[in-house]
Amino acid sequence: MTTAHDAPESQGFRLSQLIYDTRYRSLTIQVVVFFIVMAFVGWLVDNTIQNLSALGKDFNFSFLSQRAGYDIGNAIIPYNNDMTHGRALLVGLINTLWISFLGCVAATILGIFVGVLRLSKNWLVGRLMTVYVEVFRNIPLLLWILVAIALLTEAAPSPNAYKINPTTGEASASMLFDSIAFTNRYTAIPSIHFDRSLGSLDTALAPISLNFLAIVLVLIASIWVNKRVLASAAKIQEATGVRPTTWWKSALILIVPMLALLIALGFNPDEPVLQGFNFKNGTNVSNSFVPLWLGLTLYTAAFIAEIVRAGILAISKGQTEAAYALGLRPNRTMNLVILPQALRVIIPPLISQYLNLTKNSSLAIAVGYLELRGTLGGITLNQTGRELEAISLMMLIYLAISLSISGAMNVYNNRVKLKER
Amino acid sequence: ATLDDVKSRGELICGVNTGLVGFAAPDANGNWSGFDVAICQAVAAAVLGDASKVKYVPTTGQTRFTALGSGEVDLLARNTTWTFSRDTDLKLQFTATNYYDGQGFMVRKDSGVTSAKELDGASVCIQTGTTTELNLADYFKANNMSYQPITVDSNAEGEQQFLAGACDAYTTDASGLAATRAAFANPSDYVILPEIISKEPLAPAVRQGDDQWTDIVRWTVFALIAAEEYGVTSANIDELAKGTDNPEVNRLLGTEGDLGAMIGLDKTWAVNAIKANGNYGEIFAATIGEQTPIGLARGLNAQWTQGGLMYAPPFR
Amino acid sequence: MSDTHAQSVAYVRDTMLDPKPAPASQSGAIQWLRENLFSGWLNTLLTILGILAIYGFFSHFYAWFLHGVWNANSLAECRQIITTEYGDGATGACWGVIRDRWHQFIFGFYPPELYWRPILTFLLLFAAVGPVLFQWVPRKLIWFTPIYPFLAVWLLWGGSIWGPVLVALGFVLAFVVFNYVARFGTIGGFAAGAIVAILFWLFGVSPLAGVLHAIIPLGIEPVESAKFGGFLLAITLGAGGIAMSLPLGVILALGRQSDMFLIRTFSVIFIEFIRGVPLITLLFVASLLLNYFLPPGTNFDIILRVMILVTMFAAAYIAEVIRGGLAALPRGQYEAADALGLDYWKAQRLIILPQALKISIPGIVSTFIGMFKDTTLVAFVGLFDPLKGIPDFIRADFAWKGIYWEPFIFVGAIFFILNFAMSRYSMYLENRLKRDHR
Amino acid sequence: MTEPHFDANIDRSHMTVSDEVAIQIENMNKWYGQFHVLRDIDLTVQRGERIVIAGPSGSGKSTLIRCINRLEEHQAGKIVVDGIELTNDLKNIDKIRREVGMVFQHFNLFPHLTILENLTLAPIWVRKTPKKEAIETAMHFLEKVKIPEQADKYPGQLSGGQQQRVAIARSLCMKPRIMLFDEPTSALDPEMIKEVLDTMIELAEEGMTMLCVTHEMGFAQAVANRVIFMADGQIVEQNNPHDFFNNPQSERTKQFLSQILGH
Amino acid sequence: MTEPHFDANIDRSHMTVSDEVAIQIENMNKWYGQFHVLRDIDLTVQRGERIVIAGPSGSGKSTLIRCINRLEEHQAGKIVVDGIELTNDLKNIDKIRREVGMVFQHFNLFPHLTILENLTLAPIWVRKTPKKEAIETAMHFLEKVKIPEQADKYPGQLSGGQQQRVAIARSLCMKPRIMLFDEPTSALDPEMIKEVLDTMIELAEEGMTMLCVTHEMGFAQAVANRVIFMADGQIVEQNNPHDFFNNPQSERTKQFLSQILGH
Ligand SMILES: Nc1ncnc2c1ncn2[C@@H]1O[C@H](COP(=O)(O)OP(=O)(O)OP(=O)(O)O)[C@@H](O)[C@H]1O
Ligand SMILES: Nc1ncnc2c1ncn2[C@@H]1O[C@H](COP(=O)(O)OP(=O)(O)OP(=O)(O)O)[C@@H](O)[C@H]1O
Ligand SMILES: [Mg+2]
Ligand SMILES: [Mg+2]
Repeated sequence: MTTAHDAPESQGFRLSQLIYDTRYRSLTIQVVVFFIVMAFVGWLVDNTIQNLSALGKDFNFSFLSQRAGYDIGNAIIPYNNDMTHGRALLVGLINTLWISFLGCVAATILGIFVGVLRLSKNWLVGRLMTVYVEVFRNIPLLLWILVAIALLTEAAPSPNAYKINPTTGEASASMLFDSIAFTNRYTAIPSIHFDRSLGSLDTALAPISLNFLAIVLVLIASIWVNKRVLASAAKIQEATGVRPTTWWKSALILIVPMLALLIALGFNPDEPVLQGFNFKNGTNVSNSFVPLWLGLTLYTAAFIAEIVRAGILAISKGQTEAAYALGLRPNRTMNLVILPQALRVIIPPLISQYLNLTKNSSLAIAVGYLELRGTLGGITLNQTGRELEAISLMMLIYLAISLSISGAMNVYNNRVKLKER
Repeated sequence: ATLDDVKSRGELICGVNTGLVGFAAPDANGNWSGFDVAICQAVAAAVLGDASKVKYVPTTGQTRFTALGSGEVDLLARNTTWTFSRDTDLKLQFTATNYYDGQGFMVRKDSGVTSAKELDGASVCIQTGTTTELNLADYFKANNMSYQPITVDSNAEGEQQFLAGACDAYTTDASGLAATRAAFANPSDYVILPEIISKEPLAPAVRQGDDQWTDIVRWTVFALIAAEEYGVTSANIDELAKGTDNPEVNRLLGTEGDLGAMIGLDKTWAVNAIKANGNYGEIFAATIGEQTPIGLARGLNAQWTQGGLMYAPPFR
Repeated sequence: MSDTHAQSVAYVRDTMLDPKPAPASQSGAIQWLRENLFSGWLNTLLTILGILAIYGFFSHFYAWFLHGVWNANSLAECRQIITTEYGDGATGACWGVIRDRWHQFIFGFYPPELYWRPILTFLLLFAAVGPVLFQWVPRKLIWFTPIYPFLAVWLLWGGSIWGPVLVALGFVLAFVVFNYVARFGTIGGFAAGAIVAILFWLFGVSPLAGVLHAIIPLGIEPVESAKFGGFLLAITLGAGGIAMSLPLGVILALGRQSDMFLIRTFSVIFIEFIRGVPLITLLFVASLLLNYFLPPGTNFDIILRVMILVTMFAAAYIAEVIRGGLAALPRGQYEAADALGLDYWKAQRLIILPQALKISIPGIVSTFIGMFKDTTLVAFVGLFDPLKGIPDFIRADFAWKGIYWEPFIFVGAIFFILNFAMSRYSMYLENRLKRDHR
Repeated sequence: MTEPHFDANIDRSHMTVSDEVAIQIENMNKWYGQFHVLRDIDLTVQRGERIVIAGPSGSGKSTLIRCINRLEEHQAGKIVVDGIELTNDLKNIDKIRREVGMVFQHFNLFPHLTILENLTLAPIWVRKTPKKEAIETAMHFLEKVKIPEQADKYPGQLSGGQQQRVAIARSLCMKPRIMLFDEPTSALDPEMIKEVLDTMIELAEEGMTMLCVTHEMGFAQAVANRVIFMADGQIVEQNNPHDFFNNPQSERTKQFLSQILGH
Repeated sequence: MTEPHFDANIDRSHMTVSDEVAIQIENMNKWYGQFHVLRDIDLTVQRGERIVIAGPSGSGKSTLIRCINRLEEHQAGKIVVDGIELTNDLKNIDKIRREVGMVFQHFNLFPHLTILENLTLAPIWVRKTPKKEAIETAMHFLEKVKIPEQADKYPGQLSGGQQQRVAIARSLCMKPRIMLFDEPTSALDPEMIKEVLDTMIELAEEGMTMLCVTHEMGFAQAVANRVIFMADGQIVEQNNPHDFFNNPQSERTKQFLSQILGH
């Protein structure tokens, strides 16, 4: 065998290898890029330091422990103007999470509803839902929030209007279900009241209502028992093939203990009542909250509807047909075959919509609802003049929220991924 | 230095409100006018000799100090209250108070409220990012009352909410209240309560550390005030600039000595400044005075000789 | 007929049957109604609810629309007219505000005698994107696409023509240098090209422009950014942001796909950071912090600063879109390019990117729609966007104080028309791509 | 097309055809909108009979067998399966679907369930079989289609041929008396066709009543009692396989056969 | 599988094999992660030799030929192509890729370029050929593969067979001294296989050094100097085609051949 071995066998390291040798080349490039990026970052930092010192400012977060001095209209945890900016930040953060949570829940419900109706065989309803989806998706969210607040402040009656006019004997505005009143200041809804309240537990962060705790515990317990019942039904089905009817058991288990607890606590909803100029007794949800929540919900629901529709359409007709051919009834087919598959398609984009909604909640700026951007990134920033600190802290918090949501999404995706070859 | 920047740019960049009728607001064609705007124009006239060489940068309560600190604007003429911490901690330099204001409340007449002390439990509309926010908290606390703050982002929004009845009271500087009320369809349906709960000296602000520029703005404002005191108006200034027998007026108008040179400006700097929109009194009358829809009385802002606080140090 | 006995089933049809029309119950309008609106109690209920909803909507707003007034110069005048025409208590839309101020909704404070410039720019935009987006536009026109951005900047902001020309020249210079140096190594070529261009822009452009302008004073009246507002501002920000973010997005997408750890990490950090925070915080960075990050004394106007942040924002999203496009390409394309001896950059430029970008166009259009909607947020840093900035400003006027719905409807309708058209177009593109792809 | 060769001379004596009627179709018509897909179909299938349906694309073969288990509704005529007439009565439809198994061209396995779960789903929920029993049956049929070791994998992890065999097993788990096949091999790679056809032949040998739409002529010759040729929504010709292939009568049939066996 | 039949007795006397070495592989090993794909491969290819590589799926055939133009990196041993050793040096890799053409199973034409642009792309950008010359060469090779009239179409408009011929022409435009083929016909419909194989035979007759992974045994018999059988990442047997097919030595080979030629 002839050896065609005249390639120069070079030993040792030559400089040109840095560029031409695949092993070192990428290293070279990375080192160069690293230095460029670091130099750029360094340049920014250096500029910042220079600018700060020119202005005689420094970079520190001690303002967070100073007295805030301003009030927050819709704090969920106890807050007053003697507390610190740090506390105000926390109030804002909790408000952000709270509006995002309520927005996500409502948008999901509405979105599923619209998405399913859009698929309905009813031509008219299908068209109406299409109009809804297209109109809300193609117009900026800000407009919907502004419209919502204008609607509440311009079109809703003042609390006065709910007063019964002595001459005519009726009020010019009437409450929804006799318990919800939209007014141009707030939406009055019933609040929860316990005659035999358990009191509350004081923690550093916020007092936790023991009533609430008891309700949650009972709820968890009855869900757990219900699960056991379902599991035993499944066992019986495994053994005999016939599944015992469980719905009434489930209903009993879920409802009776809760009812008992509520009666024991002396639960009664406090209907808002007009007293003097304003509604009392109930909870008055401020008009900065409702429009923001409405806008976020309506806007995001349009996107969710599309996701739901696409998810269901993505499950091929063949799956339904195969299930039918096996003798499965339509509702079983939906539960056992279509939904488990559709959910896998739906949930990832759904979660990224949740993420968008959370980020969009920063539009609270348009209605003066004080969430994270309103407290830390608004009043605190303004009163202390610490824009660098406040804004970077705010961005980091948003980033942390986003990353944890998308981390949860990745975990979920990996769990339900269809096995492929 | 700022003076050189302005000169080489040929234009003064002035930070103003996003729109507060009477103080600074663009008209239908986008031309700005108002009390604060007049100050900008006077400074531009003093420095550049041309009152129209101003670029207006609308700033919100949030962005105004950054805009000044970062050099985006040369001068902040935007009803900004002179406070200790702003002067020191925010590294601003307040030049001279051009309007003595105080925070007040406005309510609907038919609500029957006649004093701020009756506002216990009221919803109060308030602009975020202002000192009024802190004053409000302090006031209610001191009087042991509660209130529901309804935060709004701009005066326009506050108006909207108040008009719609979303809040029982609207609070901001009394001048702002008057301006707002003036813009209502039925101003007489609303009353401004007598209580003034804070001192709000409003002053144009500049960056700390540029003393020459501070002096220019400060003395331009004083020149306007002094002009009123000495009876120099836009009508008679050309006449007076030829020389009078009042040496103070002569120094002010540059016919005697050269005060301008001491702050790096022309001899005629004050003449230009006053010519732009008239003296302090003329400006006041034209933009927010009793003859305008805003209808503010001079009150504290009268000359010291009339029992007010307007008092220009001597020009010498 | 078939014999039932399996063993003797042979059967041949001698005459073929012609198709018969379907039985009457299977066709016609009644059938359609039955199937689409009343095919069950649930369906019927839904139909009734739907009709009620439509009725409720129209009965509420019909009168308001019908009583619309165009010829009025103030809200009070509007109300006056409506009351005299339709009696006390009648409500109606006051479109007079649109007639009176439409130019501010569209152009902001741009000088009216120069409106032709933004209009021309907008029309030319179609010529520029036409060859990319529409199949019937001749491909040859593509030479106009790279020229357009410079032309647009010049037309919108005006001033001496030499600035944009020289900036464009910087690109040409970079390309020439790149071509020369790339013989010795593509990366070196990039570096040299970039350095030359940056040096030229930093130190060459403004003196040269001055000199050239002195010699040949070609220019149009300058318009400062502060005069931009309304849809002009929204479209400028949206389109400018997308256009400038494209190259950055491509680089980020390639970076994220790279097998070099550091480069991938940097790209991921950038993309995830930008995508993880609300746009509004980035706008605050533009208005409050950007000046801290730049050398002391640098100062440029807020529109430009917003544009920078908007570009970064768009770039992160575009990068993800393009990454999708890159991932959709079969591995065989990379391998074939390798096997032919093309190096990484040539393969990217000639084979991979042209295909990946084409696949990404629908995604880019969608990103643009999102961006365009988001430009309304600039109201919060004091710019005159069409949705909040301009209407707030119009309401500051005594004549139009208290007018809400008409501006909302007008601005909303324009947004809807533009975005709906674009989203339909991108759906059409998507379908076409699906068909084109073998 | 590659054709696995089957021995046409295998001993078919043990494949019995009873006199009982399994499916009876009389004068059946179906339209899609205005399009007349099935025209005056008459067909009687004895229990134990194995019928192959062939015909050009679009001739209505799939539609015909989908009508038999009511995946499609017919508009005129009568279909009686296993003594039960197909009407709009949901109960009848349920009964019939339990008796009739169907295998699709694209397998249509449930991708989110393991093979075993695919196989036991319907027995448990439709036939109310105890789970243990259902699993036993499932394993039995998995062994029959020769992939018991794949029971715990997911469909996505199997090759096409394996998936189709699972699909057959899934139908068998419901213990149907009639099996319908709609081109069960046409989505498969050539190597896999044989394994599926083998499974089907085994089924045929056990005496299952089968209707099979297929173009695998080797298979038809090997197992069919009868070949039916459809065109334009009509049954154009039917005969026993030997005569059908060697002595087609109608022009359409001849043309079709020449195309299929052509190359 | 359908096999186009080639005359195994064509005159092959003018096909020459020189003594010069085109490819030399010594003791080469490759792993994918922990998986040992190629084990101790030794192979010497003379200039002008035509080698067919066969073996069961997953045996490493593709990996072997992809190592030769460094689409995959090997981890141990030595590969010398055209006198240049394949190391990490980019310049060597560039040189070798210019000398070695490759044709893929899925053609991998560039769908956004016309046929002509596909053919001239690499000559212009890699070989720096003037455009006019590149076009001339391209047309020359398009004529050779018998589709000059398609020059201005896009790949999507061509049939599979035509696309594969374009892919061959594209490689040839770089004037390579060695051609690698990775199952060039296995993604094609049977009718098109022959047209591609014809093109390859023509190439072979011109004395191109060829390594070809294929299961087309008729082709192997017609043109190969040598057939290599791989299994489990190793070269199990090699021989001239006649002896390889008629007298296989190893058990694996026999089994494989029976499967391939089997039915
Ligand atoms: N859901 C439907 N709506 C309208 N037309 C349909 C529908 N399903 C099938 N058709 C039409 O009915 C005719 C018969 O279709 P069918 O699927 O039964 O044919 P086939 O003989 O099975 O063809 P192939 O061999 O292609 O599967 C075709 O022309 C088809 O286009
Ligand atoms: N990128 C890769 N990463 C990990 N394993 C791989 C990779 N590419 C191929 N393999 C594995 O290496 C082995 C050899 O693959 P190769 O493609 O060379 O086989 P082949 O002989 O060409 O088979 P076929 O006839 O199916 O093309 C296979 O087991 C394959 O699964
Ligand atoms: Mg069919
Ligand atoms: Mg291979």
